[in-house]
Amino acid sequence: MRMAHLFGVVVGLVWPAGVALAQDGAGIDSGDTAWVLTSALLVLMMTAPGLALFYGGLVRSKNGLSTIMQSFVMMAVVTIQWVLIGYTLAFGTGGGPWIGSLEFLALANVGGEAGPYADNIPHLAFMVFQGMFAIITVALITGAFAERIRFSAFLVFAVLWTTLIYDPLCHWVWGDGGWIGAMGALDFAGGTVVHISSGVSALAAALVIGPRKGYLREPMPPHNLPFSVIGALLALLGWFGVNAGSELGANGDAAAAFVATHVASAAAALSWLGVEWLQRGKPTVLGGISGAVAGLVAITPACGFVGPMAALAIGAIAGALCYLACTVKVKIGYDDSLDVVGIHGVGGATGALLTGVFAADGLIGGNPGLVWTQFVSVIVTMVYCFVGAFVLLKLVDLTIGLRVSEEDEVQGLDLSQHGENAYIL
Amino acid sequence: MRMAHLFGVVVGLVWPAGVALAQDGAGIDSGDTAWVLTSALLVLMMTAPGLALFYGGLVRSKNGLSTIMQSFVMMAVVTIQWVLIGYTLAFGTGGGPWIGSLEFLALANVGGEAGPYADNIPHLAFMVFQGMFAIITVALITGAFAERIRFSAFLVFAVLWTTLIYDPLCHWVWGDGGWIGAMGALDFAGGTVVHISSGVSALAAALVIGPRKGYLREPMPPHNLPFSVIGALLALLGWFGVNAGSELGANGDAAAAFVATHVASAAAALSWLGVEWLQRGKPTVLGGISGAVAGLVAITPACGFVGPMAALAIGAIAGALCYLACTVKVKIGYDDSLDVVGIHGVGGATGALLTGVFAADGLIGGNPGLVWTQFVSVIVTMVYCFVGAFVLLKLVDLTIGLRVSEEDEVQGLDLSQHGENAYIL
Amino acid sequence: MRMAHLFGVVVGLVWPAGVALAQDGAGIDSGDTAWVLTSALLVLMMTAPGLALFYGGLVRSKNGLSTIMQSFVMMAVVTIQWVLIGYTLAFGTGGGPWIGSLEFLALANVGGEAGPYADNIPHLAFMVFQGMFAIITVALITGAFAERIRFSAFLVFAVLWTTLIYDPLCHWVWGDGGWIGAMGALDFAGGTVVHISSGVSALAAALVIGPRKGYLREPMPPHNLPFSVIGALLALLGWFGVNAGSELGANGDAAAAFVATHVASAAAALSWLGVEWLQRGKPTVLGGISGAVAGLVAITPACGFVGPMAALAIGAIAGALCYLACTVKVKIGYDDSLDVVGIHGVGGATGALLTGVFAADGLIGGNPGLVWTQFVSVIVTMVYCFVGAFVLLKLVDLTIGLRVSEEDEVQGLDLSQHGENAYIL
Amino acid sequence: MKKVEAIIKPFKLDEVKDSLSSIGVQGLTVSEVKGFGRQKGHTEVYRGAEYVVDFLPKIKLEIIVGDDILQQVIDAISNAAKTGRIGDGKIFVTPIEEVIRIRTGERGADAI
Amino acid sequence: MKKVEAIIKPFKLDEVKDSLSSIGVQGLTVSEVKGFGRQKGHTEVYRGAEYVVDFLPKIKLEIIVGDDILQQVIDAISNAAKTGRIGDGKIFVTPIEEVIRIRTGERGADAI
Amino acid sequence: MKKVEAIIKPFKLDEVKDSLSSIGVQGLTVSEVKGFGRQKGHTEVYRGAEYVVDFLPKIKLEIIVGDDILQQVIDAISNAAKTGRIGDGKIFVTPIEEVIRIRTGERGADAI
Ligand SMILES: Nc1ncnc2c1ncn2[C@@H]1O[C@H](COP(=O)(O)OP(=O)(O)O)[C@@H](O)[C@H]1O
Ligand SMILES: Nc1ncnc2c1ncn2[C@@H]1O[C@H](COP(=O)(O)OP(=O)(O)O)[C@@H](O)[C@H]1O
Ligand SMILES: Nc1ncnc2c1ncn2[C@@H]1O[C@H](COP(=O)(O)OP(=O)(O)O)[C@@H](O)[C@H]1O
Repeated sequence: MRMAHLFGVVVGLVWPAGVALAQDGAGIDSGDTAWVLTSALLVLMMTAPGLALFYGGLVRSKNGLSTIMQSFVMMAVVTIQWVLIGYTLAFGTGGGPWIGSLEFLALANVGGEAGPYADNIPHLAFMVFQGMFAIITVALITGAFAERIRFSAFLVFAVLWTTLIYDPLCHWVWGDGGWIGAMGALDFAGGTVVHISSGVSALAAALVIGPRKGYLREPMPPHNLPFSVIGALLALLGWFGVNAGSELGANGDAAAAFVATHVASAAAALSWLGVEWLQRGKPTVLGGISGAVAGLVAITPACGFVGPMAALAIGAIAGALCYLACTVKVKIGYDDSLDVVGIHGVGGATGALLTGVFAADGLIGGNPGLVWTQFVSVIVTMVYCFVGAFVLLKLVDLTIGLRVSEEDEVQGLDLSQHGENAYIL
Repeated sequence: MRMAHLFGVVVGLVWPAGVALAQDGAGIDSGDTAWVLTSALLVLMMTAPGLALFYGGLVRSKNGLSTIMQSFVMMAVVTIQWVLIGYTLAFGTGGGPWIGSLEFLALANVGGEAGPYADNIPHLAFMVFQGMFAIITVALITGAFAERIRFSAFLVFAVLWTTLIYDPLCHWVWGDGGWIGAMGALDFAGGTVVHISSGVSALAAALVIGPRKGYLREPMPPHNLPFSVIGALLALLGWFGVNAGSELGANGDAAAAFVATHVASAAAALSWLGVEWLQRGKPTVLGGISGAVAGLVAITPACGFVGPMAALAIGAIAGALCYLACTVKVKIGYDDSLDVVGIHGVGGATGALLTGVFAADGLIGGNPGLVWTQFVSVIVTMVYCFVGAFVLLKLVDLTIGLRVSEEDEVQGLDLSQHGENAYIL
Repeated sequence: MRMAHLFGVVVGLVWPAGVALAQDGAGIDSGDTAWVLTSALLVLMMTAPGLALFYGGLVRSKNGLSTIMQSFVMMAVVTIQWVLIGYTLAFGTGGGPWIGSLEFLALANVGGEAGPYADNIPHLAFMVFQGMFAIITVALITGAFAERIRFSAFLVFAVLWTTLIYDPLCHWVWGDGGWIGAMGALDFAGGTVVHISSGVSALAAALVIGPRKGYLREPMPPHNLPFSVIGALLALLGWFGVNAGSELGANGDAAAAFVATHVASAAAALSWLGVEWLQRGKPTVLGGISGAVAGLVAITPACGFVGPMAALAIGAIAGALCYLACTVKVKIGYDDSLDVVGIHGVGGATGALLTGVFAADGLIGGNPGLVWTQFVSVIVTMVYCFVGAFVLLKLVDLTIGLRVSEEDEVQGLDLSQHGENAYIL
Repeated sequence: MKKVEAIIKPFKLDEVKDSLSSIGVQGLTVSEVKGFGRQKGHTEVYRGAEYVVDFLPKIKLEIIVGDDILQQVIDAISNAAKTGRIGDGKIFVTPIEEVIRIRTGERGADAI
Repeated sequence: MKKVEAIIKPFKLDEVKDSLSSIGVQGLTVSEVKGFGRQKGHTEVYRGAEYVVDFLPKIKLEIIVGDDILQQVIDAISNAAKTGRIGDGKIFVTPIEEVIRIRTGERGADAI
Repeated sequence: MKKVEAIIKPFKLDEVKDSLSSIGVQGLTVSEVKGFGRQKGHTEVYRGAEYVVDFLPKIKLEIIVGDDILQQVIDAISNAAKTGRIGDGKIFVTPIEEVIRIRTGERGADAI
C-alpha cells in the first residue's frame, strides 16, 4: 500500500493538502469566496448553455446541434487542458514576462488555501474562475467557421490555440510579471485577453476556411431566434460573473463593476436598435441582443475603472460601431458567419481604447498616456492572435483538413459529423 | 486636460468616488453583498429570459419573437431610465411622502459605500437590485396587449408608465418618507409595487387596446409550451432573488423568506392543478406553472413576515383563486391575453391581504388593524395604477396609435414589427 | 383574537420564532449562508428546468410536455411532503439508526437560527437545501417509465417512494445517528442517497411497467436534442450547488469540491465521446452530455474527499463505464427509456466505490477497508431501493394502474394526460 | 369524382372549413405549403444581411367530392377564401378514378 | 400509370411502408397533413379557454405505380393501414400522363 | 392544362425556381416531404440504439401550366434539379380539368 500511496502522491491522485490546508487558510473570506464561486458558475453559464444557444440558434437548422456541440465540447477539452497545463502557463509565478512557470503543473501547489493572486479566496477558486475564461474565449471563435468545420480538426485547433495563443496572452496581461500588465495597460475582465483575441482569430479563421457554400447567394437566416435570445440572455447574466467577479470579492468595487456592466449593455442594445431602426426601418430582435452583447464586450476591460455614466457612453458607442462593423462585413465579403469579428473584435478594441479615455487615470482624468498604452496592448494582441491563429489553422488544414466535404456541408454538420438530428417535431 | 476632467466630473463621466470610497466602506459585509448581487441577477433573470420565454411561448408562433422582445427591451429601456431618473424619483431621500428627491439624479452620490437604505451593502448594489424590480414590473404588463401592440407605442408607454406610475408608487411604499410605508402597510418584496400595479395596469391596457382579432372565435393556443415552462421556472428561480434578496442580507430571515417562497409556490401549483383536475378532468402543464407563479405572486408581500405553514396556506388559497379569476375572464370577455390581471392582479391583492392576516403582528397575531391597512394600500394602488395606466394608454393611442394595422396583426408582429421569423426549422 | 392566535401557533401558521430568533443567531456566517442559499437554488435548477428539459427533449414529441411535467410537479409535491414530514423523517435528531424523530414535524423547531447539522448557517437554509435533493432524486426515476405512465399513478408512487424509500435512506447516510453514516461510509453529496437509489428504483420501474409499445422495433429518437443539451447544462451548473454546496460553507473545501466536480464532468464527457467515436465512428452530442452527467454522478460521493487528478480519473472511468452500460441495455432488452440505470445507477456505484479508492483515507491512501465499507453501503442501498420500489410499483399497479391505455400511449401523454400540445409552430 | 385542390391564405382556413361543412362536405385534408406567385414577399434583415423571402405560407386543401356538388364546393371555397387582394390563391380540379375507405373497404362515392 | 394517394394514421406509416416494399414498390413520397373527417377530434384547455381541435395529424403517401400492380398496392395499403376504427383514412387513384426520372431523363414506366 | 409535380433535392429549390421564373412561370407551390427510394438513407445513433433513417427530406413542387409550355417546364426542372446522383427525384404530369383564381374568379388559362 505504501507504494500505491507514493505513486498516488506523485501523479497527484492523492490529495494531501485537501481539508487540512484549507482550514488554516486564515485570510479566506467566506463572502468573497461565495461570490467568486458564484461568478465562476456564471462565467461557465456564459459558454454553456449561453454561447452554445446564442450561436446554435443563428445557424441553419441542419447545423444547430453541431454548433451547440462546439461550445459544449470546449467546456470539456479546455477544462482538462487548463488544469493540466494551461493554468500554470498563464499564471505560474516567477516565469517572467513571456510565459508562466511550471509551478502549478497539473495543479501542483494549488489548494484550498489562498494563492498568489488573491489573499481572500482559495487558490483553487481563483484557478477555476480563470479557467472559465479560457473556455469561453476559444468557444467564441467557433462563430467564424460555423456550419463547415470538421469536428476533429476543430478539436485539434482548439487545443493548440488555447495552449499557444491564449495561455501566453493571458500571462502577458494578468500573469505574474506579464509584460502587457507591467506596461500599465488596463484590462479589468478580458477586453484584450478574451474578446480581441477571439475576434481577431475569428478573422483569420474566416479567411483560411473560406465562405460557406452559397454564401451571399442563398439566404442563411437564423433557424431558431428564440434560442439565440435565450443564449444571449444567459450569456448576459453570466457576464456579470466575468465583470463583477473579476474584482475577486463582494464589495463596493464589485457592485460598481456590476452596475457598469448592466448600464453599458442596456445602452448598447438601445444604440444598436436605434441605428438599425433609422437605417433599415425596423428594429430587430437579433439587433437588440447583438447590441447588448457588443456593450458587454466593450465594458469588459473598463468596468472596474469607470462609473455608470461613462459606462453608458461606452455602451452607446460600442452598440453603434459594432452594428456598422457587421454591415460592412457583408460588403467586404469574407464569411465570419456569426460576426465574431464585428462584435468581439471591434467591440473589444473599442472597449480597450475607451478604457484609456474614461478610466479615472485615463484621458478624461488628465492622462492621455493611458490611451497610448491601451493602443499598444490592442495592436500587440491583434497581431499576435491573428498571425498565430492563421498559422495554426493552415497547419491543421494541411495535415488533417479543416473543412468538411461539400456533400457533408450540404447535408449539414449535425448528421455528417455527429449522426444526429436536432429536431424531430 | 483639466477642462476635460472638470467636464467629466460635471456630467458624471469621471468616477472619483470609485475605488477609494468603496474600500473605506467599513460596514460592508461581503456575505450580504454577495447575496444581494446574486439576488439582483436572479431578479434580472426573472425578466430575461424568464418572463420573456414564459410569455413568448404562450402566444401564437407568429408573435413569439416580438413578445420575447418586449421583455428584453424593457431590460435596456428601464435600466437607462432607472439610473438617470427612476432611482432618485423612487428612493431619493428627503423628498417627502409623494416622490423622491433629485439627490441621486444620474446616480450622483450613489457609490460603492453603504447607502441610506442598508448599511451592510454598497449603495450601488441596493440601487441595481431595486432597478431590476422596475424592469420586471413594466414587462409584466406586456401580457395584456400581447400580439397586437405597435413596438414604438409600447416603448413610449413603457417609459411614461415607469416614470409616472412605478417610480412614485415605489416611493410611497419603500422610499424614504413614502406615505404607504409610513402608514404601516407591509410589502416585503413587491406585492403592491410590482404585482398589483402591473395587474391593474394590464386591465386598463386590455380595455384600451381591445381584444385580438378573432378572440374567442379562433383558437389561440400557446405555440411552444416547453418555452413557457422554461420561462416560468427561470422566473421561479429568479423569484428567490426577489423575496429572499429583499432581506438585503444572507441571514436567518433571508432563509425564512426563501423557504416561504418555496413552499407557497409548491402549494399554489398543487392547488391550481387540483381545482383544474376536479373541474376539467385533466391537470395541465400550463396550469401547473400558472399556479406556481400565482403562489409566488401571493407570497411576495408576505414572505418576510410569515412562517412556512402560513406560506403553505397563502399559496394554496392563491392557486385556487387565480385559477378562478382566469376562468372568469373568458366569461367577461376582455382580452387580457396572458392573464396578467388574473394572476398578478388577483394574486397580488390576495397576498397583500393575507399578509395582513398571517403576519406575526397581523390578524392571526391578534391585530386585525393590519388587514385594514393592507386593504387601504391595495385599493390605493389599484386606483392609482388603473387610472394612470388608462390615461397614459389613451394618450399614446391618440398620438401615435397603440395598435398595429389589421394586416400586420394577421401577418404577426414578428414580421411586421421586426422583419424577422422566430423559426425556420 | 386570542383563540385565533393560539390556533395559529398550534397548527404552525403563526411564526413566533421568525425575525427575533434569527437575529440572535450569533454564529451564522453571512458568506456561508449566501453560498448555501445560492446552492439550494442551483440544486432546484438541476431539477427544474434542468432535468425537466434534459428528459423532455429525449422523448418523442408527443410526450415532451408530460415528461417535463413529471419533473416540474415533483418540485411541488416533494416540497410539501418534505416540509410536512420528510425532513423530520430524514433529519429529526435522536431518532436512532433507522429513522429520524418527529422533532421537526411540519418544520416545528426549524427556524432562522443555526440547527443541529451546521452551526454557521440558518437551520431553515439547511432544511431547504436538503429538500432540493429529495426533489431531484424522485424526478430522476421518471426517466425509466417515460412515455407510458399514468399521471395520477405517478403522483401516488412519488409520494410513497419519497416517504418510504428516500427519507429513511437519507437518514441512514446523513441523518443524526444513521447507521450507514455511522459505519464510516463516505457519501459527500449523494452518490448513494440520490443516484444509486434512483438508478436502482428505475430498474424496478422499467421491469414492472414494461417496455414502450414498439420498443426496439420503431425508432424513438429524441425529439428536441437542443432542449436536452440546455437541460443537461443547467443540471450541470446546478450540480455545483449539490457538490460544492454540500460543504455548507464557502471555503477552501467548497472550492476543492467545485474543482473536482468540474474536472470529473469534463473528463467523463471526453471519455464517453472517445469510446463512442472509436466504437461507432462518430462522437454524438447526446453522448457528450450523457458523459458529462455520468461524470457528475460519479464524482458526487467523492468530491469532498479527492483532489483534481483523482477527479479526472474518476470521471474518465465513469464516462466509459456508463457508455457501456447504456449499450448493454439495448441487448438485455428492458426499456429504461432514458437510461437512469446506466447513468445514475452505474455511475453512482462507480463513484461510491472509487471514493473508497481515491479518498485521502481510502485505498490509495493505504486503507483498503474503506472500499469494503463503500461496497457494503452500495449493496445495501441497491437492495433496499430495488425491493422497495418494486413493491410500491406493484402496489400502485394493482390498485390504480400504472400504465396508460394503448390508445393513450399512441396518442401521446401530452394530449391524453394533460390535454395539451407541446408545439404549434 | 373529382379532387378539388385549393391554395388559400392561412388565416382563411377556419372560414373555408365552416363554409364547406355547411354545404355537407364531411372530410378534407389540409397541408402547410409555401406559395410563390404574384403576391410579393417581404424582406428579412439579419444583422447586415438582407433577404427577400418570396415563398409565402399558404394552406393547401384537398377535397374529394362527387361530381354533383363540385360546383358548390368551388363556390364555397371561392367565397370564403376571397379577400380581393393579390395572393388569395387558386382552385384546381383533377379527375379521380377511384376512392377507397380503408376502414370498410367501400369504394367510389360511398367512400367519400 | 397511376398515382395512388393514401391518407393514413401516422403510427401506421412503418407498417404500410414495409408492406409496400414487400410487393416490390421501390419509391414513395410522404407528407404530414391534417385531416378533418368523421373521426372526432379532442379538446384542449389552456387556462380558462377550451378549444376543440378537429384537424387531426395524418400522413399522406403518394406512390406512382404502373397499372399492373395498382390493385396490389391498394390492397397492401388497405391491409396494413386498417385498424377498423373511424379515421383509418382513404385511398385515391388519379391518372398520370407522364413520369420523368430527373437523374437519367428516363420516361414512363422505366422512370418509376 | 396540366399539373406538373416534381420531387427534388431541397438544396436545388432556389435554382429550380429561378430557372422556372426565367421561362415565364409566374406561380408555384412548394411543400416539404419525405422521400423513400433508391437513394439510401443514413444511420442515427442515440446512446446505444442505432436507427436507419430511410425517409429523406425532399421538396415537392406543384406547378399548373398551360399545355403549350409543359415541355419547357419539364426541361427547366430537369436541368436545374439534376446532380446526376441517385435521389435527384422525379417529375409527374397529371391532367387538370379546371383552374380558378380565387381573387378574380377567372377560370382556365387566365387563372394560372
Ligand atoms: N401556376 C401555379 N401553379 C401552382 N401554384 C400556383 C400557381 N400560381 C399560383 N399558385 C399558388 O397560388 C398562390 C397565390 O398566387 P398569386 O399569384 O400570389 O396570387 P393570386 O392567386 O391572387 O393571383 C401562390 O402563392 C401559389 O401558392
Ligand atoms: N372527402 C375527403 N377529401 C379529402 N380527404 C378526406 C375526405 N374525407 C376524409 N378525408 C381524409 O381522411 C381522413 C379520415 O377520414 P374520417 O372521415 O375521419 O374517417 P374514415 O376514413 O374512417 O371514414 C380524414 O382525416 C381526412 O384527412
Ligand atoms: N414510385 C414513386 N412514387 C412516388 N414517389 C417516388 C417514387 N419513386 C421515387 N419517388 C420519390 O423520388 C425520390 C427520389 O427517388 P430515388 O429512387 O431515391 O432516386 P432517383 O430519382 O434518382 O431514382 C424519392 O425520395 C421519392 O420521394
